[in-house]
Amino acid sequence: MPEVTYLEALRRGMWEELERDDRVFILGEDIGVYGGAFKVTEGFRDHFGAARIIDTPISEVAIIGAAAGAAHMGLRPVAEMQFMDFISCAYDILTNYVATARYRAGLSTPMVVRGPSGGYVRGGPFHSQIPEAAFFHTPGLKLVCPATARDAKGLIKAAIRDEDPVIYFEHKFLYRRVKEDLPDDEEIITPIGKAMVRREGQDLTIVTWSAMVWKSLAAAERIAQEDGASVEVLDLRTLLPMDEEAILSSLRKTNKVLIVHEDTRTGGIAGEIAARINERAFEWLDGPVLRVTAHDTPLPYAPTLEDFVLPQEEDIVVAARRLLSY
Amino acid sequence: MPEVTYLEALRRGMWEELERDDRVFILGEDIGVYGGAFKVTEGFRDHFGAARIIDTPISEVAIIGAAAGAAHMGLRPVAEMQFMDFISCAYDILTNYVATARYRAGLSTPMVVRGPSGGYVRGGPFHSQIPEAAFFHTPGLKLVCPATARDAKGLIKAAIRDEDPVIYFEHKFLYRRVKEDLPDDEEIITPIGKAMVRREGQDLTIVTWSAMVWKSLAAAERIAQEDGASVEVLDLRTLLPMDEEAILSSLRKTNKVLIVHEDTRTGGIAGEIAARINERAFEWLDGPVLRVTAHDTPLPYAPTLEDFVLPQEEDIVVAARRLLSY
Amino acid sequence: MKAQVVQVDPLPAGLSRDQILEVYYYLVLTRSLEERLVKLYRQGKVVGGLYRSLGQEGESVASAYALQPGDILSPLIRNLGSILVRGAQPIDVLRQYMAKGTSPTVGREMNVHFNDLKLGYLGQISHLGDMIPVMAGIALSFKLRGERRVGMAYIGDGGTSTGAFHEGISFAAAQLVPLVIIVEHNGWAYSTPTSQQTAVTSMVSKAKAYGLPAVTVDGNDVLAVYEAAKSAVALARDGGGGTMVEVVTCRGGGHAEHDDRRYQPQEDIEQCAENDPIERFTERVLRASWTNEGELSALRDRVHSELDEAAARCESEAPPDPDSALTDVLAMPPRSESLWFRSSRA
Amino acid sequence: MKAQVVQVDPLPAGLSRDQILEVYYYLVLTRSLEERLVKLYRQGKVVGGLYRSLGQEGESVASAYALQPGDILSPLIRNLGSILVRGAQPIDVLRQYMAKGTSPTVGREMNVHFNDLKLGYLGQISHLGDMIPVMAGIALSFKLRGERRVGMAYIGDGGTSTGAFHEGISFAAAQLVPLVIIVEHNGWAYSTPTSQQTAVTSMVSKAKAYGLPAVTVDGNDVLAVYEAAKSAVALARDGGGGTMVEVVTCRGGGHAEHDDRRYQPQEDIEQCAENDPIERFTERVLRASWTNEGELSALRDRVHSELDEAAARCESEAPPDPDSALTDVLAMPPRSESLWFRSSRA
Ligand SMILES: Cc1ncc(C[n+]2csc(CCOP(=O)(O)OP(=O)(O)O)c2C)c(N)n1
Ligand SMILES: Cc1ncc(C[n+]2csc(CCOP(=O)(O)OP(=O)(O)O)c2C)c(N)n1
Ligand SMILES: [Mg+2]
Ligand SMILES: [Mg+2]
Repeated sequence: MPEVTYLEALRRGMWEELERDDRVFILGEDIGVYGGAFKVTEGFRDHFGAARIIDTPISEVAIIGAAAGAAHMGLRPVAEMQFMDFISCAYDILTNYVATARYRAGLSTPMVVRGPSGGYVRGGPFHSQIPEAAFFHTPGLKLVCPATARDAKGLIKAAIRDEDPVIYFEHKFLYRRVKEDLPDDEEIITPIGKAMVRREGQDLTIVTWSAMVWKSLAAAERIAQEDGASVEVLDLRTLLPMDEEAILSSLRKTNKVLIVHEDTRTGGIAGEIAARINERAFEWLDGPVLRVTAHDTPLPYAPTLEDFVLPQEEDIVVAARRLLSY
Repeated sequence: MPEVTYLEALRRGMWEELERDDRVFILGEDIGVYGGAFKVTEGFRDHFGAARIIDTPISEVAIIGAAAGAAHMGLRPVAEMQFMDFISCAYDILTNYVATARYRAGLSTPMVVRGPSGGYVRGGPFHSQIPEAAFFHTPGLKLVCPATARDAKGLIKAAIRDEDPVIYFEHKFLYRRVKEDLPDDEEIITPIGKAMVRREGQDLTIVTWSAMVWKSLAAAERIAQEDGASVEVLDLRTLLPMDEEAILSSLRKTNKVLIVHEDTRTGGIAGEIAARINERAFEWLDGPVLRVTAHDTPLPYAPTLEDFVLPQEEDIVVAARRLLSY
Repeated sequence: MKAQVVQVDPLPAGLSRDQILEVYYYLVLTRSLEERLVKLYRQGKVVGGLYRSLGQEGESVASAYALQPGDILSPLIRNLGSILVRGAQPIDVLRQYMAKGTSPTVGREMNVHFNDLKLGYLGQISHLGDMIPVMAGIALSFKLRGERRVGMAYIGDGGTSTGAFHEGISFAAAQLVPLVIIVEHNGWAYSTPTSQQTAVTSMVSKAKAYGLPAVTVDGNDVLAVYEAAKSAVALARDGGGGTMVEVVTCRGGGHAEHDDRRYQPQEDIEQCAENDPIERFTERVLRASWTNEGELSALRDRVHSELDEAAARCESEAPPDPDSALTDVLAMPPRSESLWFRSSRA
Repeated sequence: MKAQVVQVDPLPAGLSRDQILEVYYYLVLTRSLEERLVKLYRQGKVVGGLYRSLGQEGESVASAYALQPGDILSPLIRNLGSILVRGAQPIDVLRQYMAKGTSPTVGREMNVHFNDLKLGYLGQISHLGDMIPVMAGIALSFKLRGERRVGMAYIGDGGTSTGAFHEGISFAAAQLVPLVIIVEHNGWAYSTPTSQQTAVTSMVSKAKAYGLPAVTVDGNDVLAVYEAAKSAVALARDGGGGTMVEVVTCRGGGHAEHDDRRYQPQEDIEQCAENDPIERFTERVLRASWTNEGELSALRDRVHSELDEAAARCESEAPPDPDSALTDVLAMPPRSESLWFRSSRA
């Protein structure tokens, strides 16, 4: 079985859906002849034609608005943001039009908005964002964030087939760094709304997603080696709707939860998870729900600064140890 | 001393700052001749002239971007959104440009974005929003949300004098419903970043802000009457930066916290407060941190639906009683 | 009685006599329905505000009348006439305004914010400009599927200042999709005159930025609007791409019923009153003898009895069930849970 | 040696000989600085990507050269020449690219994303279009204070598709603020040709939508760009409002150094190579005998020694202190706390 990168898995997932369902099409900036800034759609235009792989103007509002209109008419658009940082330009139409269309007016809007997000790549403040929190607060959207090559493929396929608008956050740091054996003959679909335990443990649960899954696994391994404690790592995979049951059942086993996310701290998604645990399982807690997150700053460019602002494996180890000491 | 409404207090606060400091000017849609959709700037244009009370095109990005540029040059713009629901159109420039200007480039951007927000007025999904959470997650912004006429005046004056960009959420339900005696001769400034105890209590702390302060006070009164329990009501007044000390010291007294906000639940600001309490004062908790919030839907138009989706006094009573029972 | 020779003009714009009567019917229906709403509003039976298309019924009805089954338009607040032409029922409009549980949005949205894609209209959201990109996408789907269908989107002079308008129309033009843009130039955006909205005096100059063909017509001349819209629609249907049609009109009332129009010059108000599209149309069809007063009054009677019935029925209907608020946030799950502090009371 | 009569053309566009030499200096400085950066990039000393203005140095330098002290411009990625003219120091550009602690943004931002409002330039953010409303606000402040200052903003052919561009330029035109917009029409937006970006072939047609005067010039003719910019700036300074100046140019390289330009037709690439603004300018000034090869090579030597020194100095400088990342998120408090799991280690 061939080793497939996260990026290649995403690519194949879209390719398969384009082959399977002729309602599916992709639109975005430089995705056609050029194959996209990260070559995610390399070769798509030659194979599927310019009518299904559409190069657009630099107009994020038009890209997402047009995707919504086409989705109302029964098509299955996949809108690419060249960098997810630019989705902010379409914040209004995504949160006010797309997210509310079914509720307000009974409209069906099956569409995917996807693109590269995340830091650790020296991209500076505007090519490193993982703009998950603002949309996490928007009823009517689904949010997915694969950490593995298998889920990169499985979640894009599930997102394209979903009846609801889905924002798919791919992590550009993982594009070529994460590999996995993926059988060509197997149809891989990752169900939206289901978390997955990446490492079993008894003493502490780390709730995390996207690139932080890998840092958490490394931290868990170190703690096993150095402290002999066993840490469970739960990969949420979907942020909205959130797999609350998976979080609670892991908590009932370990009685301690550490949430790790890459995005900034104040108003980040960890807060919601902490609140839900409080409401649903307060009596199961042997210690406070703790968070490891980025510092509350724009993401600076210089390596020394970016490394300082973003969460690192060592931070997770420090926080886990404090929680284990309860 | 004359009774002054929340709206009139806000109006006077801006008027005084325009008189005091000729760097201050206001721009927005229909604020000039018409005096604004809610008449907040009634009479301003006649007194201060069209150069300082500027009617703009329907261009929220331009309004906020232009305010930022003028602020860089030393002016003190106050940008009005006709309804705060429309601030979403300027989400990109506010979060990526305005909020990061000082951090990225050492630019000073003293500006205020203000406008009517909030529900309970049968405004439907796009004239009722209180879009606080998305900006709460943005480092570089300050967020204020007055509940009283005194703070409506004191916070707008403080916001205009602040060196940082401030978003000022006024609550349209309170505009004419809340009144207070405000001496004309007293200069009223409400410090940004300071919460205020609106009602002393021993058994439970309600952390809240804006219109929910009044529902919380009514609920606290009912609980005092019917249950003989004493509930403390803490009005945050500023959401960013948050007065964590005020929350923690009240908690250390009552050992129980209920957070009440009008905005939708998932990803709402209550989550952050719950997380901080966990981190800083877990051992002080005699019960879970609970939340009363709106349901996770767009805000519907019909009175029966709006009343169902939004938090009501009775909800606060029910939640407080559950927490008191711990 | 003195005998006289009746001089009948040739029928205009390829319209039949029946069609002319049908246009008249929709003009009267639009205005009468709004007059009902004003009554209900004054009686406090309308939830929230009331927005009228007084003086703009002509361009709304005439532009929509140029469409065919399968086409889709997106109205704005002043395009009640457009959706009535597409088949929206007056009683549903009343239900929307009165927030009834029987309304097309089950009480979730207001006034003309509702849709029927089969009949061919898509309700807008309040955020001005956003419907242009959405309609560009609907027109794109027509193009991608090779369907001979057309989209039509309305935008006000003020709405053309939004970034969403720009991105949507620019995208539509670059993709050559069949989308006709009707710019309603009524001289005002709420209290803001066009002169403060933009440095251009004519909206068609905006079309130049997108390489779109554009025409300006007297928006209160029903037949002129119909002809302009009809050829724009034909061009789009034949794969020629979109057109901007600027209808120069005037707002017969305030921005909404609560607006006292203090900012509007008196002559502006008077000129508009003297330039009523329905009166002009009536006068024209009678002068040309395409119909007669008897037929017209019969149509007016029909409208009023239809509205009497609709209003009576609507008023007796119930508001939506509170907890219906929890359905259809998503397709899956179809229903959200009620928050615990509620359930514990239910 | 054969004697010959030297024929000296009259000096162009009110420029003095010294100014012509100064323009040449900035042209050479811009190109040479970027060539240094390419070397450093290949040596892995540049953090992140490298974007060049190759082929567009002429329009950048010439447009900025039309400004005066007190004026403010906002550059894009291809306007290195513009900020050098405004007084930005080459070493600061190197520091930005190498993310040094000594850089104007203390390592927080990249390349030309930095400002000096005293010298008169405001660094952009990546989100295209956003600087137009911001510059409209800066120009508005000039107007409100009655200062005779001018703003200048650059936008690419692709950037004109953004809603922010539309709202900003429309607002600036409606308010008649002194803002000159330079549209750099280089035919490409990354891999997207103008033909897919918009249905218009010339950017000046976009100005019509805003009632702005507009002119198109050969962007690789330094003196033509200077003259066009100069009169636009003069008009703005005299209260006549903004102008759009379309500079028709070409991108001498890929979108960035990593871009293999596979999508670009070969003749397109060759034509651009043959249309080098610096070569054309050099040829012109020599032919007119405004200067001579000796003076020019002296200037080139000066540039290279300045850059040798700057590069040597910059390379030896340190990166920013990690915890300097926590200052200046807000004016008050001036420093944010380090998160507990860090402090506990410090
Ligand atoms: C993005 C946005 N900003 C502000 C508003 C508030 N608003 C509603 S209608 C209106 C005026 C619209 O004027 P115009 O587009 O000319 O339409 P008209 O009312 O004249 O038919 C404004 C400012 C809005 N709905 N959307
Ligand atoms: C809002 C936004 N969307 C997408 C991008 C990604 N992007 C960066 S440069 C670029 C192409 C710009 O083309 P143009 O404006 O013509 O400038 P040029 O590169 O030709 O100088 C794109 C799409 C961006 N920076 N901002
Ligand atoms: Mg108008
Ligand atoms: Mg270009």
